[in-house]
Amino acid sequence: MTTRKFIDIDFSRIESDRMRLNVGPQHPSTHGVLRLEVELDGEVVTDVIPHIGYLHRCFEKIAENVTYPQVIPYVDRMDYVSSMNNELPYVMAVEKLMGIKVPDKVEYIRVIMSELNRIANHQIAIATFGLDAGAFTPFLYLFRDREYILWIFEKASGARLLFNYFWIGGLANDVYPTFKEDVLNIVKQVRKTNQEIERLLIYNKIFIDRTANVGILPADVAINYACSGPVLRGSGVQFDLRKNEPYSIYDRFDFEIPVGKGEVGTVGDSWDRNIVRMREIEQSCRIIEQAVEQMPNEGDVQQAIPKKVRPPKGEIYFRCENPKGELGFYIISDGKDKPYRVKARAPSFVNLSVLPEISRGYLFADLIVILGSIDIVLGEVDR
Amino acid sequence: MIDYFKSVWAWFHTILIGMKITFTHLFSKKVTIQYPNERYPIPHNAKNRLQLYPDLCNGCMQCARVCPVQCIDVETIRVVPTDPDKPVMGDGTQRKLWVSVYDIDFAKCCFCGLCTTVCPTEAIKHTTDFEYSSYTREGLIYHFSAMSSEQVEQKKKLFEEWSAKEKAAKAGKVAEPSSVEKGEN
Amino acid sequence: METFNFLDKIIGESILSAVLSALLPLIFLIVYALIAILGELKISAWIQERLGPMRTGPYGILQPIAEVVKLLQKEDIVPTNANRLLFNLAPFVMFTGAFAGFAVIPFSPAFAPAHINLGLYYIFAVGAFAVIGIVMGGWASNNKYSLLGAMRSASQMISYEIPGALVVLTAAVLANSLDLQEISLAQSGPFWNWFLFGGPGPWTKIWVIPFTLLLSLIFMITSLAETNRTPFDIPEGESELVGGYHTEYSGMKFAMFFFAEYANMFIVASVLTIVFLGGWNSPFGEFMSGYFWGVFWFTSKAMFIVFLQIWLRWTLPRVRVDQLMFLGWKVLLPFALVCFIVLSLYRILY
Amino acid sequence: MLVEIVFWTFAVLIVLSALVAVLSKNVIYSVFALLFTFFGVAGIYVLLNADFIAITQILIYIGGILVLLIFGVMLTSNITSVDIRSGQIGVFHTFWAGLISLLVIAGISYIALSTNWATSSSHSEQKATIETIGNSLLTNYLLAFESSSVLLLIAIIGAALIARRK
Repeated sequence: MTTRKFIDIDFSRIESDRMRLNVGPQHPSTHGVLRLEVELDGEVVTDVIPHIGYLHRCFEKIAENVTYPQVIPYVDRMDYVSSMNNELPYVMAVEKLMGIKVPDKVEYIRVIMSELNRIANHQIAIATFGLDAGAFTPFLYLFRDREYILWIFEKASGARLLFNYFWIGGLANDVYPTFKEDVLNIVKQVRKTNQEIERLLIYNKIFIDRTANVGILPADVAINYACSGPVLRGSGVQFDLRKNEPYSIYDRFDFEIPVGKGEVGTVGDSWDRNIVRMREIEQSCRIIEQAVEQMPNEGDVQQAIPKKVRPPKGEIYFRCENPKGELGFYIISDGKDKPYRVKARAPSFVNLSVLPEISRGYLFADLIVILGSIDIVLGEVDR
Repeated sequence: MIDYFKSVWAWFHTILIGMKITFTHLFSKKVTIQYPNERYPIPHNAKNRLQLYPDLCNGCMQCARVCPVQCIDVETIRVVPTDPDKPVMGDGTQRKLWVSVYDIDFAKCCFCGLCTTVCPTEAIKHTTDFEYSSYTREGLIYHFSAMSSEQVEQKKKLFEEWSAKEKAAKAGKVAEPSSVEKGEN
Repeated sequence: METFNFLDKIIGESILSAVLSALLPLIFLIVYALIAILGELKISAWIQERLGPMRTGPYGILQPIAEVVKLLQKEDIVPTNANRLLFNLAPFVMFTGAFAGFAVIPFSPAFAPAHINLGLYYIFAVGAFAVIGIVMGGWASNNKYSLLGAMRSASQMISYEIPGALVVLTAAVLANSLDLQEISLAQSGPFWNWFLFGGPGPWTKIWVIPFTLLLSLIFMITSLAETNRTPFDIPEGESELVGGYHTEYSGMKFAMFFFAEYANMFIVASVLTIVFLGGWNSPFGEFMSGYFWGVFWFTSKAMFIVFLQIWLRWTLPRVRVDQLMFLGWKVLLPFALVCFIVLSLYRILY
Repeated sequence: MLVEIVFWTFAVLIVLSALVAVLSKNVIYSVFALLFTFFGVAGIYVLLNADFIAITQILIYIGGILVLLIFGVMLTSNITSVDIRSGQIGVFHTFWAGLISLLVIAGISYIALSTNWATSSSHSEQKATIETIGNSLLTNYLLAFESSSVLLLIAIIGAALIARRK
């Protein structure tokens, strides 16, 4: 596997000092407290070493010391921009372990919420990606829309970011009466903004020049590094757990899996990873529209919530398609009310590991763009 | 050569498109507001600062137990039959426990709302108040107990007297009077 | 229209008039910078559907003053391992260069602080001080981000001086002078006499208009690059280099860099105004023209260019170093050369 | 009177900054001292009514050569700690250095004194030096002008060739 050399010069021939640059933990575009130790030859990146752990909160150890329902608030705090999606695999894993069948209405609300949160997450990803490339205005347009989505979450769950809304066997509370109209309005607004962002940012020639052919991740490398989510699909691999391994009620909806096609550059470049997110927003809108249409109005969202969450002895690995990739929870139960072990397979962490591989040989400015295109959240990387 | 001119044209063209979009936004309605003067409505079920209604709290400690971050600190004193107050709770039932300490540390609170759902008497509730920042960490510890320190002392004394009496009665009933009295445990 | 310095007329040619001539642009610069900062804040806010500063004064119009006051009282920090002398000197060099450019700008037929016959050339020359100031500050900060920013900045500004110089050369050919007052005078009359529209001449000049338009566009782009504005703000590219060459600066020294940037913005805007938009000439010929109206037309044209710069900044992403060089050397330079040759021919033919 | 003050200011500036440039142990200071030397020289040119040369001095020397020097110095690591003085200075070295310096000074002084300078009696404004320069460059001094441009072209091609060679 070869990485593209930025200039056709054999750098080893020229005697020069390499510069070691510390990017982060406090830096405008490390998306949190990531520290990158970058080795630069002039402005060409020769090596990147990500240092993580500045936000480590011992999620897995804490999870062993609290009861099953109490883990949910901690799960929220892993990928704090898509908390609903984090809760889903955890509660579904425990439900599966306990053999609980949740009512249809709960499933629909869960899907709608997850997809809304997927939109919100992708909006942040695209916005900060644009910001990394230097475009400030699209960032605020997308954040404005994300705010509208958060209002729905706040009205439904009472919290804007860390919801604790999906409970084992149900939901914390039912949605409010005008929920459906609100969601449909949001979908309309999201579509409108998406078109605008496409014209303002995505197909802007400067932006294309900055991101296309930068950080090319070939499909085989992506699979070898166990990348998932838009990072994998950007490389042209059509793999989406919602389709390939349908969980919840995703088999009831009609949607497509957008993949990177190398429209303006090579398959698997930063632009492709980004456009996959753009297209996924559109697909999420479709899912939401179908879900809102099919969602039953009647039904008690709390009827299946068990009195005591005490799964039988056993273990389970359950994975869901998160906005950032495959989030899986491996839970071992020893029959007590506290899990014996909870292991989270965090997509950001796995995706971050591919960064050094795809950023060697590019300019320093490209490194920032590549990092933005991977879309990591340090809360999930460090847990 | 054609590619070169095409890309130069694309540069120019897409920049103009972007400028058009930003120009239309220049005159569009602004979405931000003047925060302390104007506010967005907060839904009534918003999970913000917790509020305890002490006359409803029966001291069952479920909230303290369910809290994932242990930010609630509850201490109770048993209500003795000899208590002159004959305390009654908010819903009219007889109070069994005095809640002498009910502290919530909002520096720790994670606003998950679990305490409000387990509370059998709905004594603890989330409010819509989110502006309670403090200069000190101590300022974020809220003391919700309605009892004054003298009251607590008095109730404790009552309970000690009562329990000593009970113990003595028990001891006298079961066997010979024990030589050493246990002070406290 | 006759050009002169009204201060010389009033108090005679003396040291006093020279000092006053130097002082007037300084006052103008400060007032302009405050307005431009407010403009930047407000326009960026409106573009992004925000309100912008609203607290200081009605609709926040006093915000720039508050910002300057804030910067004035901030602690003046010099990093421990920085080269103290050069670190402190850099903002002054930068500001000197920016302010020196104001010396020749003709605000009105009746006022140019120093009326020299090489004005255009001079403005280009003092632009070099900005490079030195940035490199000095970037190196002295003893910060790798600053060093990278300074290096980028120096290469960028030197590269873009070449297409810029070609444009200026073409303008000199068109106006037959490097004197800014004479260039303005050459475009007197209604707006179709501006060099943006081919300069004065019969209607047959119509075929050069695309070239002059292209030329002004090229100058607009190079001016953005020379003032380190988006999309060419890679020396201070926030997402990569934190703050570039001024990462370590704070307080008043940062403010001087800031003022220098805004001053440079105005200088390139005024060069564009003088060379292509007729300088202090009224767009309506004799209507609303005169010594006093000159100031109005000149500043409003230049401020429009500044607005364009701000507008572009909040629209576009940032280009990369190599793309910047590509744009400068392989796009702007050939186009500028073609325009130069065509317009020289035009000049010879007519 | 004013002209004298300005002249002496610039003269002192040139000499002092040149001394710093020569005597400073820190290369960076030497380079930045050159900034003031060049600037002062430009000022002197202005006083001599050679405004075109003055501005060219700023553009070429400050904007071009100085930036190049700074680049070279900055991109070399640990430049500030390099001792740029040569090692042993013996009598022999001093003698030859002094002799050559004296000869150079004598030569320059002789040329300066013996040249018939074209002096202008007044400091009146000389209109459009650039026209005169342009005309003489393309008439009287055409050969020198063209040959120097050919030289520069060769230099550019050579630089490109070296930079591109694998």
